[in-house]
Amino acid sequence: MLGLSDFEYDRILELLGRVPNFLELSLFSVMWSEHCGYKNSRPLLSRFPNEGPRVLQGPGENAGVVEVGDGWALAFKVESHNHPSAVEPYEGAATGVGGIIRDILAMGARPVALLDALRFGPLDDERNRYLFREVVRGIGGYGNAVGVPTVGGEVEFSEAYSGNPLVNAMCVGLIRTENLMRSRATGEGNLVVLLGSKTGRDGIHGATFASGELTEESESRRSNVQVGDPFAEKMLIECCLKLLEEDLLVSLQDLGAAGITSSASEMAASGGVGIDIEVEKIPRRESGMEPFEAMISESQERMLAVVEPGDEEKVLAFAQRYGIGGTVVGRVAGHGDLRVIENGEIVGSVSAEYLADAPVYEREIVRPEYLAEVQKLDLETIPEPDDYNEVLLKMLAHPNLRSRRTIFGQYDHEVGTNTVVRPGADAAVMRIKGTKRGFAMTTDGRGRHCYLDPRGGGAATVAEAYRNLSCVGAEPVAITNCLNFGNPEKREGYYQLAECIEGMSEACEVLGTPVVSGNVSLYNETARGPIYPTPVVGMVGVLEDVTCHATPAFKREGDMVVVLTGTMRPTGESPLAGSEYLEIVHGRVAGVPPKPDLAAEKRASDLVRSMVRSGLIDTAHDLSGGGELVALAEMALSDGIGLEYSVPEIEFMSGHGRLLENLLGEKGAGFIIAFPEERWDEVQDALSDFAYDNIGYTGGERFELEGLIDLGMEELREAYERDLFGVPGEVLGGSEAVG
Amino acid sequence: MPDTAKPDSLKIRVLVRPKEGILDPQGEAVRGALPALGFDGVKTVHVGRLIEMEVESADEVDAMCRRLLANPTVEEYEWEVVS
Amino acid sequence: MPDTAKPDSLKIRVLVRPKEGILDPQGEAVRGALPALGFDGVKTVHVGRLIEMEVESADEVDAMCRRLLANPTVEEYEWEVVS
Amino acid sequence: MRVGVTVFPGSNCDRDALHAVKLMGAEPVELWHADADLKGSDAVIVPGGFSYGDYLRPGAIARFAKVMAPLEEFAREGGPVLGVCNGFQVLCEAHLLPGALLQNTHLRFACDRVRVRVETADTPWTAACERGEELVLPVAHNEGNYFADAETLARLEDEGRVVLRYLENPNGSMNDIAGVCNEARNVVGVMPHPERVSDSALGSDEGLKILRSVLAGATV
Ligand SMILES: Nc1ncnc2c1ncn2[C@@H]1O[C@H](COP(=O)(O)OP(=O)(O)O)[C@@H](O)[C@H]1O
Ligand SMILES: [Mg+2]
Repeated sequence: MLGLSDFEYDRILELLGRVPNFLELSLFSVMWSEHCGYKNSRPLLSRFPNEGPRVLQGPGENAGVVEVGDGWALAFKVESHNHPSAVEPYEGAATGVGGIIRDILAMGARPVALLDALRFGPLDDERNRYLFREVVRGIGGYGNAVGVPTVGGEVEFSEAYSGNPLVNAMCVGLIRTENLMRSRATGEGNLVVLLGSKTGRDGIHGATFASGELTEESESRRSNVQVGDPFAEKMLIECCLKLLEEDLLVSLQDLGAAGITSSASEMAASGGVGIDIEVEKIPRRESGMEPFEAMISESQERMLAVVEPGDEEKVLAFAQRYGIGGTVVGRVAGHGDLRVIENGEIVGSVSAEYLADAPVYEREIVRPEYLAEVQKLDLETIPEPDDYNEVLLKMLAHPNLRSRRTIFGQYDHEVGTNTVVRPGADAAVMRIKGTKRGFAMTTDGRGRHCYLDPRGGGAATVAEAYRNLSCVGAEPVAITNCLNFGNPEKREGYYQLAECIEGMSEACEVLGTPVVSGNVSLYNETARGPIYPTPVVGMVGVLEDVTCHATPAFKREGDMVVVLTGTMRPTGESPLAGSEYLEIVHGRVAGVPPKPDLAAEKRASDLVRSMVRSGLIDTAHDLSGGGELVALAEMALSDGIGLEYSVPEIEFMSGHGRLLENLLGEKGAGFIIAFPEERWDEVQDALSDFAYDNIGYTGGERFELEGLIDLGMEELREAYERDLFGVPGEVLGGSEAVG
Repeated sequence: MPDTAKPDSLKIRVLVRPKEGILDPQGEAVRGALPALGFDGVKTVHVGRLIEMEVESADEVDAMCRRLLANPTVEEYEWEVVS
Repeated sequence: MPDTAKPDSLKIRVLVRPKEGILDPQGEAVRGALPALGFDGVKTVHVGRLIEMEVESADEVDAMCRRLLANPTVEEYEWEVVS
Repeated sequence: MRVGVTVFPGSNCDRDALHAVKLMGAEPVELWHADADLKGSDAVIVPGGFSYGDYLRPGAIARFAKVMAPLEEFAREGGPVLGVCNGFQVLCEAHLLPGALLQNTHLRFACDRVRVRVETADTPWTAACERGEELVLPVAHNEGNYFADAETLARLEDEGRVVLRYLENPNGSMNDIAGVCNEARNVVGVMPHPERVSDSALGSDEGLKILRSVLAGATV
């Protein structure tokens, strides 16, 4: 009933010692959903390390917070909006952006950057194209209007996401450390003020919806659809920041999944107090709404604030100035309950603690059978390609590797005038006005890798984010994450979740990047089966001097190009296993990708970062999808400067280093750097005993790898810059609109 | 009706509007702004889309509305032959 | 008409469309997309705006259209009382 | 010199413009939409963003805001006014500039850097540029496709009132127009964002050429 199991219902009876009424049951239903209650993931999440010298706020609040220096801190978090986006992609994505912005705002921070991590089924399917196009439009439509730049993200296409796209949005906010806000409600008699838009019936039971598998029936549950209003959000942001500046708020909380119910009960539970909500005072958009509907509606663009009696006039006056709603809807009470009062009569009352304390399911971790099957890979069946020109062009044109310009070109990535490194690099870099400092951020996910080897993939995801930040010269500080998985009640789903978390945790420990916030999205399954297990990592880092940064683009003709070859550890695993090459050229997803050597990852990243920070190099890129060959092409394509590259002898030799494996394998811990030749001595000193191949020079109109590849830059560009959305299409609305 | 009088095309008008209960931010914002602009006495505003087409036959108009012109998840539509 | 029968609000429908000769990329895109969906025989498509309001009196509707709801440089409008 | 920056509900480049005004060496003044007061500004920037959510049409609602009355007065009296992006749209809607900005022909939001040519130095906002000079400026808009009827367009060209022209047209605008001025030449609207390239810390300060032009005018 209402998504609660018999066991859960019995537990409620036991806790209350009586039969709950429908309203009370609704409160439990939303709060004990996976989305709000983390029933399946909580025991696993406790594995994540979450302490570090710069951590000001770890998990448990609306967002994690880390210290940057000079009195500044960053609040950041990533969240999923997968299910809503599968049903209504434009609004699903838009409201996902709106929701994560409010999480950051609730910390008292000004939202200053957005990133989007997206996954769809292959683009040869019309529905997938539609979802992709509309999700990107939705993110742009909301982010652009609300005035927060979208500075980065990622996108991947695989059959595993057909019908179940992943739409994860991350927001980063800036705040003075002394102004940090928490959501804890305190002070009996304080007033609870609802700010923002009116409440409608939208998103009733959205949290329970997000906690089940996608079925035809759920796709027709249209009443779940919420529509975003970025204009209202913009005014809500400015109003809340003003109220904080005027010191008028005791605490602040966003209204997300489960609406007022979750905001109020969480505020109450963490403050150890109760809250009375006078439900008839909640401003409605629709008539005839029942108290339970008003309590659990997920109408967007609303925040809940606690203010001291006497301040409410001022607060409401500011709300009016900013053109948003503001209504006193309740007060903080001493009784510890979330109490719903309608016209003076108590219509529901439940201990806030009970609501916050969803039952926890621990399951057995059993290795699923599919792994042995997919991990089989006979390299003998993968011959050396006849024509590397063709292979490279094919790979660059593939949607998984192609330029993302047609995506981020639809996002305003500069509003706010803080964006130092724009999308297209390994990580975005922003400055903090009035200081020398900056910060960098990236999102990364490796679904295929996690599918083939959940633990290794989890670790590799964190390592990749770490490399990306190091490339731009940032010191990685902490991560947020969104765990996108299938059904945890099934053996496979639970194993993948547990193992990915283990791998991520190991990497976070070695790399020194604790987990400070996150979100879980389970039940990502369709009739075709589960998605790839896809933990998405959002990592932030700090630059002490923002002018010392690097990007992948070749910057001058005649620069020397050096490949840091990462681990040459003879692990026996082929770097072709699970690679883009294997999938794009051979249509295979198989093998065990090399387990990340975390110590080596750290050493290589730290080395590159120190060279960037000292100003020795301004060009750096890590090896990831498509390996060395694709990385080199990306560097040349960034600013249109060609390359003459002689494939080192060693790469022709056999042993571990088949040519193919070296050029297209995905080994991890690898980087490519470029610098003016006169710095070679200095660079050599810095590299000291680090393994590298010194391989070529930038310049000219061609991309040449001696004896292997000879392509004009135009040809490369034509493949790489192809529009991901095909022919620009109509944008009216219908679900079959083609792109 | 003799063949010669048969119009070789029909003019169709489609009206698409936000479904009942679905938030209409445009309409809300316009209504909210009106008094300050000096327009009083407007109680509700809804903003939708108008699509006008010339078609050879009206047979497929409804399917077009459903599949392309309106987004049935959040919008409703009506259409008529205007000439 | 006795006072009691006076409706306390009028429903107004405003149609706004691109002026003749003004580029209508949305309309063009829709027309271009139709054949791929199997809809043939659509000759022209134009996309405009539909505004529906409840007002106390219709006196100011034309002024609102002229000054706010349509941009006379590129759009034309028509309006009617629907009930 | 005091340079006012209007703030409408939904403006989102207002803070950037205020910051750029500081960098150009003038005193920034915030002009709240609901106050019919330019607070002694010597020049006014109408910044970019999504005033009133761009609902209905970009700029359609903002033009009725209270601050617009004194702004129109100021413009009629020859005061320098610069509309950037949404500000350009607002000025067109307010009939302070001719024409209209339609949706980009490719129907997508366009955020990019584009090359533009300064077509006239004879406005308070291009006085510090050379005619024919090329600048690389950011654009970020969904409705930047400039339209004017044939007659208006011919007049704009004849009278040298096309202020900036795209060398690579990002939105389908007529005659590659990126910016125009009014007949008296004191009101200028441009789609590209000079305030976003006003700080060398972000890699370019080419936009300052445009913003600083107005300082030169003030000393005359
Ligand atoms: N969905 C997206 N939204 C915004 N920017 C994106 C998106 N996808 C990719 N990008 C940008 O394109 C660049 C390349 O992305 P990606 O190939 O994922 O980088 P990496 O391999 O270094 O993680 C990055 O700067 C990234 O931020
Ligand atoms: Mg990278």
